[in-house]
Amino acid sequence: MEELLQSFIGESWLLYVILAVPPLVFILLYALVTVWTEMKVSAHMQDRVAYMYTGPHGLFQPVADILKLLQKEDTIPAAADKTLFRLAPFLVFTGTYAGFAALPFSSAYIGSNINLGVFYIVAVSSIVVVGLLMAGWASNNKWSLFGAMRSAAQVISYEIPTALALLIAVMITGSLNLQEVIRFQDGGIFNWVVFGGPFPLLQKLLLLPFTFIAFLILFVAGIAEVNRTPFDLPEAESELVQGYNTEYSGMKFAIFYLAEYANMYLVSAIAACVFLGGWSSPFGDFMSGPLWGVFWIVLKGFFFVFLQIWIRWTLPRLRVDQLMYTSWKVLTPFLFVCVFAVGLILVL
Amino acid sequence: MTAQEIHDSLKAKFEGAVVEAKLDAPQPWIRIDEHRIRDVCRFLCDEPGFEFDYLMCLSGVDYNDGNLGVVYHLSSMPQKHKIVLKVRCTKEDPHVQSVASVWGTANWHEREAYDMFGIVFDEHPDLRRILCGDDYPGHPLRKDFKVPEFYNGMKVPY
Amino acid sequence: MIDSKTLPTNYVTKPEKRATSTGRSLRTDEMIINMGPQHPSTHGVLRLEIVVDGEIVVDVIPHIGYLHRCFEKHAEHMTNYQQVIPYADRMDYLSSMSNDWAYALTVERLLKLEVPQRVEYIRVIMAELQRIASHLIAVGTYAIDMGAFTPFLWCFRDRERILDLFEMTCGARLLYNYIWVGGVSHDLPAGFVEKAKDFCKDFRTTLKEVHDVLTYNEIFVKRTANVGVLPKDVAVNYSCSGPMLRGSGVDWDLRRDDPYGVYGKFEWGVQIGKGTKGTVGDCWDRYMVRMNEMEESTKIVEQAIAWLPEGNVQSAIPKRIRPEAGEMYARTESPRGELGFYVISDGTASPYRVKGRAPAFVNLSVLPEISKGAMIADLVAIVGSVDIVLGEVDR
Amino acid sequence: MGLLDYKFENSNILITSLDNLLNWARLSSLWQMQFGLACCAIEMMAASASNFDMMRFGVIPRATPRQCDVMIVSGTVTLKMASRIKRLYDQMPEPRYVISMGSCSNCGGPYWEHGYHVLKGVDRVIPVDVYVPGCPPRPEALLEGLMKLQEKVRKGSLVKVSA
Repeated sequence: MEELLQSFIGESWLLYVILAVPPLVFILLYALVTVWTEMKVSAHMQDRVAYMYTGPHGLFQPVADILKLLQKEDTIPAAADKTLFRLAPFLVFTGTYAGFAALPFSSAYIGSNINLGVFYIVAVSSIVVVGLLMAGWASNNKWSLFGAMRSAAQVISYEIPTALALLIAVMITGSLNLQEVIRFQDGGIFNWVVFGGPFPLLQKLLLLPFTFIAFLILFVAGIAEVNRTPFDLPEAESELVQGYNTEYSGMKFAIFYLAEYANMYLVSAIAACVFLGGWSSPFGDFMSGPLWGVFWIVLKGFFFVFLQIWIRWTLPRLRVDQLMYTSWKVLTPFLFVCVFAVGLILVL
Repeated sequence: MTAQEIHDSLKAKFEGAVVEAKLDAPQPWIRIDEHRIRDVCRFLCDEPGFEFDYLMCLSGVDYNDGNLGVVYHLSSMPQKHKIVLKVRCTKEDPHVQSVASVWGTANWHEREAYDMFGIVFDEHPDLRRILCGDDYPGHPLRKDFKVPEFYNGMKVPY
Repeated sequence: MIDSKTLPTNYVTKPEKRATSTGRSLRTDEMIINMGPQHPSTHGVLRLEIVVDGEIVVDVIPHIGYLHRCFEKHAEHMTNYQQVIPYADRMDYLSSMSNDWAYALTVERLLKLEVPQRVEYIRVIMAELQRIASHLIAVGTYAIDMGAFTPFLWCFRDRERILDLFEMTCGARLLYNYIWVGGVSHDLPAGFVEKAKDFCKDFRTTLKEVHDVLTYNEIFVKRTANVGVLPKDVAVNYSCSGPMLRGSGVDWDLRRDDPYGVYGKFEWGVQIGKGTKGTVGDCWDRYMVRMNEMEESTKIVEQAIAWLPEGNVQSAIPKRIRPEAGEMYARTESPRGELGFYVISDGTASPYRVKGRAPAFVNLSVLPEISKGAMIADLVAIVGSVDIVLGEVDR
Repeated sequence: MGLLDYKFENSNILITSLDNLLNWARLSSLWQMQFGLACCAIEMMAASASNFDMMRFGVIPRATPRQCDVMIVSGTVTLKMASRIKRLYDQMPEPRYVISMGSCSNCGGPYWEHGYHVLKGVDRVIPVDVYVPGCPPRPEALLEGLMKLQEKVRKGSLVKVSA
């Protein structure tokens, strides 16, 4: 797509603007769909129906929510640090949106096809932490501060298992470029890294337990990174009111909300890319191509978003020390073993 | 143990502390000197045979004759017997010994009695108002209590 | 929410009255946070002044009275003993039937009145159904405190069936004014017995569902076991009662140990905490006692329905009761624990003094004892496991 | 009151359709403050639980006043609580609405006469849009009150109303 556009408008800033738009459009559309889906899915788990009166089955509810939030007064607490308070939501969203830049949507479209794609995403998503800390501190509210401290500790702790799990996929595929990683897994469901990658059968079988564990851990750490139940401590409603966004109203809050949902998709899509073949079709050449690629990656991404929703409405919440325990004493050691074993198998 | 036995032992043990008693009432009660109530309670709580380990209720009462009172309903889990203790104090000098050191639960009950009746419990660990605001005028459950017209700028009567 | 700095100084406890953390080489300051009166996990308008050292709770000072509705003053001003019952209803609004019964029982004892057998059975059925309804809310809101939303809605769904039963009996969903001094206001309507039987049958499925999704959930166990341990002696010293006391392993239930009504005739067991997942007296034990009690209550309801005698539902008493001068303290086992009323009569038609001994008030007073050294998340778990109803705490 | 409310001098087709759209958004997304006071709070919870499911109308409980549109004062307001309610109301961003649920918050309810510590009606401290009578009101009654509020929101306008 980049080459195609380049042939039309040449090497100008307009090219990059146009390239940057699709993820933003996608995030907005996706957030509308997911907000509605989340409420409906949770409602049906709880013997309810949820939204009913805005359009058929409340389909336009997210639109109404956004329009309403647009009209809300934009309050800034008198004692808040006003600059940081204003900046924080945008920083959080920027961190998430920047992550989308290196996320392939199809074999033909990726925001920026950089060589260090995986590394870049891991690095850039840490900006979110700065935003959250900023939000918590600037609000001048004790609950917000608690939420911010918790989220900083949490996101940083879970970055390590995430990175290690990604490392396993990188070791197997031999590239940090997400397009390369996906191409490596092309050719059907059994070539996916989660099933051991396109290796001879024996090596596949040896790799399989480790890649599978790594995939599960990546998914769990992903949930933790986006602060959702059972890891939703930073905004634990029953403990910290709303955590870091307690003092935010109107559109600023909406941006936090949007970033959270975008993050959900980001972690799901990364897991899909590195372990489940990204945009490649599970049936080999059947239903494959640039447009089918979009379909597959979105489908895979949504499947994990759905799983996150399912988990959220089922499980209780962990405590802060248990959260740290899970990361440092369970997930990380497991992954070290996996990394070692995968390396050994690949060398042999 | 019957109320009569409890009454007799208290009389023997604490000379002059038992002021009055009504042992033939449906729930027999013994009136104790308000300045010796803690020792009596400590004795009733710890002494084998009595073991009144459970303070069911502690209520303040305004007798409307210039006297306030505190009523202690005690029961014993191991012995399964009950007794009611009472103390009285005047409205001018409403001082009663605190029993919060004997039963932990008395702490809040006494704070409530202080809040509602203005009975001051001596040596209470933390005697503050509990239900009404700290700046609420008067003690509402006294029979001569008049509802304030305004409280913090809010009109109180309907 | 409300910053302590902007409130009058007397709203915050003086430093010398608070416990402090000691033995730190690095000098750190403690932070005072107000939890409530508007906070999602305070179950109403409780305000907790928390002194925290990081996430560790150093001290908790409960501030109550935000729902002080002057029950005792109203009771003194009523022109009739029966008129107090609606106010007793509103004391513990989650278990109005039990409150009505406790008050009616006190006045009946003051009058030395025996009520008809059918009334006794109806009261037992109502009180036990109420216990189930109340525990369902306790369990449901506890699930919310732990971050699980779904069990809460399941509990509410099944509570509605009990409310339907109450509604067909007396027309109200929440505050019933059903149990009167000397009887009950109406007889059971046609179809009540069948519907109650159906409910008892189906209810065990709900319990199993909640057990599956919550009770034995590893995260839930981790959050509640060994948290907020209330030792036996502290529980007794603080006069805790109900599931709070039984969760600490004290085998004490007023329905059996200080019998009233016709509880002696039924076959059921007192549930106590056994420390299955942690220490005896932790939050999980208290939660489990409630779950088990719901099952026992179902048994009692089934038996009471099966043996329900025919007869009158009101004893012949004058419209204006005038008990002879005297006083009475009677206690019953409400869902939250020992609910007692202390009524002084001066021989007139209105009570001279009514004091409600509210179990939640007493149970809450032990909170500072058991939550020191816990984390903020644990504090939420502990407050939830106490199962307070602020209407009753503040009266 | 929103940012644009009553800011335009003349009414025309554009403004009226924008009116309709914005009012529709407001009334179908009334986020409620998760804030219970007394008995009525239980009925409020029942109204948001499975059997009545207030979320059908787009009502989501939020824990912080900053993100709420409607405050349901559910229960007896005591003198000690009144200042807090005022503060919470002040913390809510415009446009904000208040539903007074139950007799107690309407006028003191059963505590009107001897309630020395009860505020006789929450409208003595904050403005109320809809009163729902009952002690406690059934969840259906609360839903009715909510629909009344929606009707009220629907009548809002961007056009200046001449006095």
